[in-house]
Amino acid sequence: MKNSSLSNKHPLDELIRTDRIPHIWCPGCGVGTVFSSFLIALRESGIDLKNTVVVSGIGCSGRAAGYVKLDSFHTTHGRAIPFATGIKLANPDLNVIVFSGDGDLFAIGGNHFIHAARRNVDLTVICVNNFTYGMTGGQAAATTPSMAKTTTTPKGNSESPFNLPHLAYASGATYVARWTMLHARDLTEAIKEAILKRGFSFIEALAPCPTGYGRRNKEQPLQTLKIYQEKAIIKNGANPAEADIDFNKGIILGKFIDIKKPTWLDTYNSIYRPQDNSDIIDAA
Amino acid sequence: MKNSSLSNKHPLDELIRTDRIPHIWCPGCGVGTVFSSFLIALRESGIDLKNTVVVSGIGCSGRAAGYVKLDSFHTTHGRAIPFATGIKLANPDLNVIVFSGDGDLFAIGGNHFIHAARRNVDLTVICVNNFTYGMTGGQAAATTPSMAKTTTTPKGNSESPFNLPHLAYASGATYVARWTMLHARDLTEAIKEAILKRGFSFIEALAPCPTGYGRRNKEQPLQTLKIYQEKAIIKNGANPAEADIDFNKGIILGKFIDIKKPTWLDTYNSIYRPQDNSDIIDAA
Amino acid sequence: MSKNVNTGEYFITGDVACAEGALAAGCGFFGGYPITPATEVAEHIAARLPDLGGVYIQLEDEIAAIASVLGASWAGVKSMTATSGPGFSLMMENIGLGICTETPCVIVNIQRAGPSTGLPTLGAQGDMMQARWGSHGHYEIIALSPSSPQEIFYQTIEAFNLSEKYRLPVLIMSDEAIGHISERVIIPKARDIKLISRIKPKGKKNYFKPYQPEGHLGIPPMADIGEGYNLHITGLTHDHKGYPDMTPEGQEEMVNRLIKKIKDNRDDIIRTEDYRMDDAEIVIVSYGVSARSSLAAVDIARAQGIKAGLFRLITVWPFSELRIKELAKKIRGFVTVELNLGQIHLEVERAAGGNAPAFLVGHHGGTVISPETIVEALKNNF
Amino acid sequence: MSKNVNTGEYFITGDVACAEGALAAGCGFFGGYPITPATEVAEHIAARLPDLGGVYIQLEDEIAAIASVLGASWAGVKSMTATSGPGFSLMMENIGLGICTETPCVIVNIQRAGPSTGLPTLGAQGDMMQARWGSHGHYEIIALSPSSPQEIFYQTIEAFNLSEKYRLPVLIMSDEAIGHISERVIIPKARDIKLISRIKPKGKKNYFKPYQPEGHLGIPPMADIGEGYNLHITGLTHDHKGYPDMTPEGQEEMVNRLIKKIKDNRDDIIRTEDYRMDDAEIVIVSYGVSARSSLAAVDIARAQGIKAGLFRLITVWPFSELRIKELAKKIRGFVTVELNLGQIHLEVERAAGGNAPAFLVGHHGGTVISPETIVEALKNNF
Amino acid sequence: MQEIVITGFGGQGIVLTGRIVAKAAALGDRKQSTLVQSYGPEARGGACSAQVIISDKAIHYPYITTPDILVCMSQGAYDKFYPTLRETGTLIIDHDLVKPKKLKGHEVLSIPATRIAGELGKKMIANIIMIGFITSITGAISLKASIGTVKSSVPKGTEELNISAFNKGYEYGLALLKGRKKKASGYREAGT
Amino acid sequence: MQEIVITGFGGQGIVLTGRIVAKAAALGDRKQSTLVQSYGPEARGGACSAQVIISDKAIHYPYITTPDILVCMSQGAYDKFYPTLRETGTLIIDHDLVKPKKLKGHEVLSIPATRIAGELGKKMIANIIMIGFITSITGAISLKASIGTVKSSVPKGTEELNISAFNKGYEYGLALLKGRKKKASGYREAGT
Amino acid sequence: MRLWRVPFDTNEIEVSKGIIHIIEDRCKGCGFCIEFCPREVLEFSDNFNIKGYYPPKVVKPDACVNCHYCEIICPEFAIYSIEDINHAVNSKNQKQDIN
Amino acid sequence: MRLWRVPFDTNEIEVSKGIIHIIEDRCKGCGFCIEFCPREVLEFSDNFNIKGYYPPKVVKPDACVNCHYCEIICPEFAIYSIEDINHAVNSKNQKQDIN
Ligand SMILES: Cc1ncc(C[n+]2csc(CCOP(=O)(O)OP(=O)(O)O)c2C)c(N)n1
Ligand SMILES: Cc1ncc(C[n+]2csc(CCOP(=O)(O)OP(=O)(O)O)c2C)c(N)n1
Ligand code: SF4
Ligand code: SF4
Ligand code: SF4
Ligand code: SF4
Ligand code: SF4
Ligand code: SF4
Ligand SMILES: [Mg+2]
Ligand SMILES: [Mg+2]
Repeated sequence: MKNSSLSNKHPLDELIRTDRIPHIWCPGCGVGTVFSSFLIALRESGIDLKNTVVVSGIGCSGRAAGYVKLDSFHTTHGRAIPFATGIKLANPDLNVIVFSGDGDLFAIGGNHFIHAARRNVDLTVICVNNFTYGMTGGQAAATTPSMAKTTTTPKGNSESPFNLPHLAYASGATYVARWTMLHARDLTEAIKEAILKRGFSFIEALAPCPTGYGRRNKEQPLQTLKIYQEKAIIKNGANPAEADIDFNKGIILGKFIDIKKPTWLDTYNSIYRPQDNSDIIDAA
Repeated sequence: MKNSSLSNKHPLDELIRTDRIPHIWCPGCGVGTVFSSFLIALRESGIDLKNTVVVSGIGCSGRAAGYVKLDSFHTTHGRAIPFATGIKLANPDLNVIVFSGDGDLFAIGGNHFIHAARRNVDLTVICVNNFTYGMTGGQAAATTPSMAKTTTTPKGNSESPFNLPHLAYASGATYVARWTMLHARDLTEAIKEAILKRGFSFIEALAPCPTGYGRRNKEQPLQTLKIYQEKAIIKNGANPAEADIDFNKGIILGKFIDIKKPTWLDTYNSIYRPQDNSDIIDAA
Repeated sequence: MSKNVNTGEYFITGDVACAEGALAAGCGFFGGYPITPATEVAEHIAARLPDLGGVYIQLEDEIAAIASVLGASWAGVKSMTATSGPGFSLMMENIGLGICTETPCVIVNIQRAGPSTGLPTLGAQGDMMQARWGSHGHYEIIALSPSSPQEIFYQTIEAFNLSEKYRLPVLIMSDEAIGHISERVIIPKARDIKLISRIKPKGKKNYFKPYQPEGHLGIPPMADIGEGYNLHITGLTHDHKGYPDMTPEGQEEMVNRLIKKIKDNRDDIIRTEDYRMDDAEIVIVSYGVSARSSLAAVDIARAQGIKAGLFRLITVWPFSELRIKELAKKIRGFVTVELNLGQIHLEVERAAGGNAPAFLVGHHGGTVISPETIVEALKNNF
Repeated sequence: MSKNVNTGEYFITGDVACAEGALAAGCGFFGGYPITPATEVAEHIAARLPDLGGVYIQLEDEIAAIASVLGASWAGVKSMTATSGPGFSLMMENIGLGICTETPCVIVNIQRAGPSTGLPTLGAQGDMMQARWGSHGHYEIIALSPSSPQEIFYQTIEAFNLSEKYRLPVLIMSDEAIGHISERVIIPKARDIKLISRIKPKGKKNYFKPYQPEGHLGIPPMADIGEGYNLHITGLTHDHKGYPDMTPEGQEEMVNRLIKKIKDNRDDIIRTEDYRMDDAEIVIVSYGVSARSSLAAVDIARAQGIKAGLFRLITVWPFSELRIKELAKKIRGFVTVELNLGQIHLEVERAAGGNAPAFLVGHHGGTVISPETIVEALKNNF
Repeated sequence: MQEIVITGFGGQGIVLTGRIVAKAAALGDRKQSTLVQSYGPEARGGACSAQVIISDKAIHYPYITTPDILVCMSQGAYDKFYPTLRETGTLIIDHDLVKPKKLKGHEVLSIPATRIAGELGKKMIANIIMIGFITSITGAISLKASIGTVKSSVPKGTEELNISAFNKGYEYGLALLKGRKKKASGYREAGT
Repeated sequence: MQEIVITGFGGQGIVLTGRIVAKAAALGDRKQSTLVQSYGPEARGGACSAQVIISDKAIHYPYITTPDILVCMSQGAYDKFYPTLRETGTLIIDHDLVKPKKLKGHEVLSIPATRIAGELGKKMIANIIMIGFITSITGAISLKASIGTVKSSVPKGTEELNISAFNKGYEYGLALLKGRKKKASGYREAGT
Repeated sequence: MRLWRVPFDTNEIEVSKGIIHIIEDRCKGCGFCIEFCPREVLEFSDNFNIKGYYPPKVVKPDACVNCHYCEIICPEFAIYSIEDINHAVNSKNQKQDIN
Repeated sequence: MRLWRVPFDTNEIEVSKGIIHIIEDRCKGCGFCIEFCPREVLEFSDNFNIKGYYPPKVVKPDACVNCHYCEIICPEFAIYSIEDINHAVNSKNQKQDIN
């Protein structure tokens, strides 16, 4: 059988802590796919990986930091962004990427997100939105669709979810995109763009959590992916205010925002040490 | 002199803890004016004041809770909104109003704001935006204009401020308006509307802080008011995304958002105890 | 109301029993945020509370959770939250607000092994000193520690009662082992459960001082929002009116009151249990899951001729200082058994005051101390 | 680098001296959030740091502030924050992360009177036990307490040195009085300031274990981000590789290491000062601003024929247990003087172990204890 | 006192199995019982176990180091837990999922629970079959308590299916016991 | 040791006054000195005071209960602090802002500092005038140290104005002293 | 002190006449009422109050149109107007008054 | 199991030929690769791996166009394709292959 073979070494292995594989993600979980897209994007971006650091909060998605073979930090719940901000401002040569979950980044961590976006700290934030708190067993999150069943909303979620791209935009993010893990190629491209973007960039990656979310809402992982496929409406440049996720009408995907703005450090340097940094400011 | 007289009793005295007057606000501070507008709005709204409660966080603006002669709470820095949420959900008959500062509501308290807006908890949030942390002596806030001087940005603020109405809108607020304290009548009207509004309503009231902010930026209080007068552009219904505050080009004021949406409790009741609450849901 | 009380016999976990206790106590508001191993308390309440007319809301974080609980309490509703170490740490500032404003509520900490994220699914008793000292400033607190699902059911009721009676946040310092063990729990009839509610003010509304101590316990009656008292409540140092009083004298008056109401009423607050203590020469001091192992150890030790007894702390804070002082004078020594490296042990040692030696059987957490380990320690030290 | 050190003579507040100490220590990152009475530390740093190539950033809250400080430290930069009670409470969870991940940094608490918002502009020493126990789980900490602007300058340098040497967040537990008093401060020449930096790893990058203890102190060398070590750092219980190890054994190994590195090196860490202790029969134990009053009290008492001495804690945590134990055997008694209602006093009492009585001169906060009050207490108790 | 450890991997319903056994003892047989569960280091999947103690007296320490009865529903679990089984203990396995190794003289009581469940059309029901088997084989809980607890513990509408699964397991156990007795007496005969 | 309390309301530069006095003593006269300040309960405005201790020996307890020198720049401050002044103490007031009441035998040393400042065209400078006055009247700090510290403590470009204000206060003090001496000697003369 | 003079509240004037009441000792002298009265009714007084501030005084009593603007904008609850029922004016009179 | 069959990645196909490599013991049997391979190259294998999951097996080796989609979507780093340099195909061949 010359066109297939068993193997021991995957092309991404150089970027993975293989001594920690298998990872904890459940069969059918989408986090692994987003993570895989992220690793490919990292590789393809051509950035200096020695100077690249991945920061996660707490959650299933937040475990990503433990599997990527780069400098990587698994911090406290919700605090990946300020931790990453400290890293970036202390050593601007580093590429700083936050990889975490929707609960981590937008429930407990929401304030840090909007402030980092406002400041335009040069971070790339990748949010795996699985619509729930996977790690703790599937409670309602700030992203859980209305009426969805979770362990804390046994008859359905009475709240409405955030529109994350809209929030990111209103807060000042300079790059905002949304894809599903099924759109792995677009997602990879978007992550690559975001990594190379100078400024605060945000990518929302929709992904199934069969264990915490799918099970209670009668969705097998492959069914979820089917919904992603059938309901996806790709609308690059869409107004984030209109980029809702509606599993019946449609899930708007695409790159919504990509603007130029000096980063926090650019402005800080230009005001507080104009002599030293003229070149950096130009680059903004 | 029949057309003027000295007096001891002000028409708002019934709403004020006169035993705590004079209040701590500096001469020329705008908080007192916003507070006065708020009291007039309270009175004019016709709501049952016995069932009305005012919740503040910490800050000069947050001292308002200590002067209004209603049930009133001066909580911890940033936590007025969740405290108020607890009150409202525990006793839905109460009118719950949050009166606090920009630092309190949008720096440390930003996450609570966006989540309460998302949930559409039936609260009225009045934010005195004086562009700084007045209480602690005038540090840069999340609302401080770029390049403004503060004690922590001695050469100018290197960050950009939030556009609060945009943030409120992106988070799900059902009523959003911005006025200055100089536009005291519009402000009063807006607060009245917001109080009567069923749903999460937000009012940003611009006000001078001569001690913390004006002094360092060479603005006497009356000069600040003059800027408010000259640069005001009233644009009801403006897109919040475009409602920037630009002290050179213009300060967009007006009512930006006024939409109908069931409140948190409406939806909770309709899902979790549909029998009991049909009337409440109708009212939404 | 009796719908609140799920009278009957169950085989349930400590977390679920805690939730049932809360409901039986009349809890009408739960502000939650999920965290292992406390999540099941919230989940059970979320399912049950709406039918009872109450509200479960999951907040954006633990800070919002505790803040909402304080607000709900002032709205006249018995309120609670449940968390574990990381969330407990985040609540510290607002626990202080609850103390300072004398707000009744219940905070459950199902302890897991720390520090930091530690071992989320494995238990410990490492937050005991944090329970006492975790918020800034000097204050007193009440903390209970249950040793079984049946007990957490009752203690949750007791915690509500104490919080309403003494007007402060009361802590249930449980642990993963008790939170997750399943055992038979008997829920009695509603009429057999004694509930206490805050004392309501009498007299003229206009002259009401929300912090004027009253009665033999010295607790101010509590008016709720909407009752017409025009309350002003602040976390600043305040006088009896509730108004800020920014003087050392005001500070002294207020802090004294907060401390005295607990210290002076220790006898009413503290609950402990003696096991084979009558002729005990070696006294094990323990609480929570460790007290179960200790109890087993006492039996084993006795069987081997060692005169051991167990002094079990049901109320951990305030600490049973006087009893330890008394015991110290007549016994050979103490052994504190706890799932940390010596926290309550410090208090035992201090209270023993050199009159009897105090040893520790501690552990880093992530497991439960076995009776054999304890017996071993008894033998080695005495 | 010498631009960092503002060599010269100044008349400045403790807050400003603290900031100058930090700069002299090579602090390159300050993550701040304003709070009375610590704000001036941030304000001074904000003005000075950019010129020195560092970054001052004001975060959205104290949680973000401490998180950013931890991140910056891993980026290889000496980092700090400064706050007071309410902010300190909020930092607790992430102080635990710093402990667990062994991240060097300095946290300054200019204490004000609590609990809760309390008296924002008035001082106290009410957060001393919180400093020790405020984060969940069991751990050890280092906390210093300066008694003057000159001393806070040096202690801030010392705090950075200790944090780099022992790899943990080091606390400066000062108070409003010291933060706001102005006195002469002499800033020495840069070459006269001894700085310590984290030990860097040697050997192959691929096999580096970030938590493998090394050297006689048992501290793992620290690689910074970007040095090619592919670090993985987590607040979960972890092994020497830094990988999660979710077992009681992993827990024991890790927690033991965190605790032993402090306990075993107490002699190197603890700094104290004796004043007229040689023949002292009554020993005052104090720290911070209270130690100033105590020193004055010793002089007054001596003048009245009372053989008093002052044992001043410069390092408050770890506590000078052994010294107190020793002293207890030969003196008439202890008096702890502190601006709270007995926190370090508990430790004194415990360590005295009944060999000498221990009394407290405490206060609710909002002022400073006067020497006369202390002398009075000496007379009344002895 | 009986100390029972039930093991397998996440998703097999191990904890529910333990819960039903312990609950049957406590509420049905009116004994004392405790249930504690533990998961492996991973959030989910991986090894998983339930520890049940049944006793006539109060149970203080609810953890089991050397079980009287060990039920293994996966090879990993067997490998990990078998060494802890008492010398006098009872070993129960799922016939198809576990290949007993390094036996220290224990008789292997095996039932193809998962295969039978597959035949009943619902793989997920293997644990109920196992409960039936445990009930008949060990006698740790009474038939009445066990069957009653199964009934009240499964989702409404699935009672019938579950009871028939239970019965399959129970009868398989009875048959095995019979065979064993025969065998045992046979051996004895041979021996004498 | 000299214990000086300077009082007034927020905005008068009370703390700066204290700072200059204390700093002059510490860095100019090379003595020991401490400065602590306190504000009233309000965030700003209201009563405000600076406590300065100057000594040849180390100062441990930097708080003053009974000052040797009390400077009052507002009536409220006078009312609050005058009762604390030592019997042997020196009372200094702004002539127009304070009307001394209930005097317990202290001589009132007054200067219309605010008025003079107004004449100099800058009301804010009254405190510098007061420093000059304190310097000459009390001798707590040397002229050289005081004037040097004023110079280094005021904004660049305003040195001249401030020094002339200082001088006004200083000379006013000298004149007063002279008058007092005369008066004193006059009395003595009369007495003998 | 006076910075500009565009009657800020012109389009909101109620056509009636007011009597101004001033609680002098509450005033902190910010000048808001003086500056923004659409009718220039107020000026700073010459005497300071117990707090040391200069409160407003009424200099053109007849010009007051009872618009309450001074009342709303005052941060100190120190000034308010009450309709002078004896001097009802209609809009015509009002206009003449101003000119 | 198969739910639908719209080649999801059709418009992204690289026109080359791939050899599929499977690290069987890493697979958790989610079926993503099988379901979304645009060429139906894969099927579930009949044997489970050490973890008890059924990994994919290659059933149409010649159809693989080396698009790497299976590689990106696999959450377990368990499958990847490598260009078969000996079997370069052009787009025409490719299309015929499919039909
Ligand atoms: C302070 C704190 N609160 C709560 C938790 C418990 N916790 C761990 S992960 C998590 C939710 C994670 O959700 P998300 O970020 O969406 O990640 P997912 O697991 O869904 O990938 C929570 C609440 C915690 N670890 N720390
Ligand atoms: C947890 C905590 N951090 C910091 C502070 C200090 N603090 C008090 S008020 C304040 C800022 C208030 O700013 P804002 O809300 O804008 O009110 P303003 O004073 O400007 O009206 C701060 C930082 C505090 N009280 N608590
Ligand atoms: S619980 Fe959900 S998010 Fe977590 S690993 Fe499993 S499927 Fe993925
Ligand atoms: S400091 Fe600013 S906000 Fe505070 S009272 Fe003064 S002027 Fe108003
Ligand atoms: S009411 Fe006040 S603002 Fe209006 S005209 Fe009269 S004085 Fe002027
Ligand atoms: S607005 Fe009020 S405080 Fe200001 S000057 Fe007028 S009366 Fe005085
Ligand atoms: S590379 Fe993978 S997905 Fe693409 S055709 Fe080949 S087997 Fe299918
Ligand atoms: S995508 Fe990966 S884990 Fe899923 S079935 Fe294919 S090879 Fe296995
Ligand atoms: Mg999630
Ligand atoms: Mg503000």
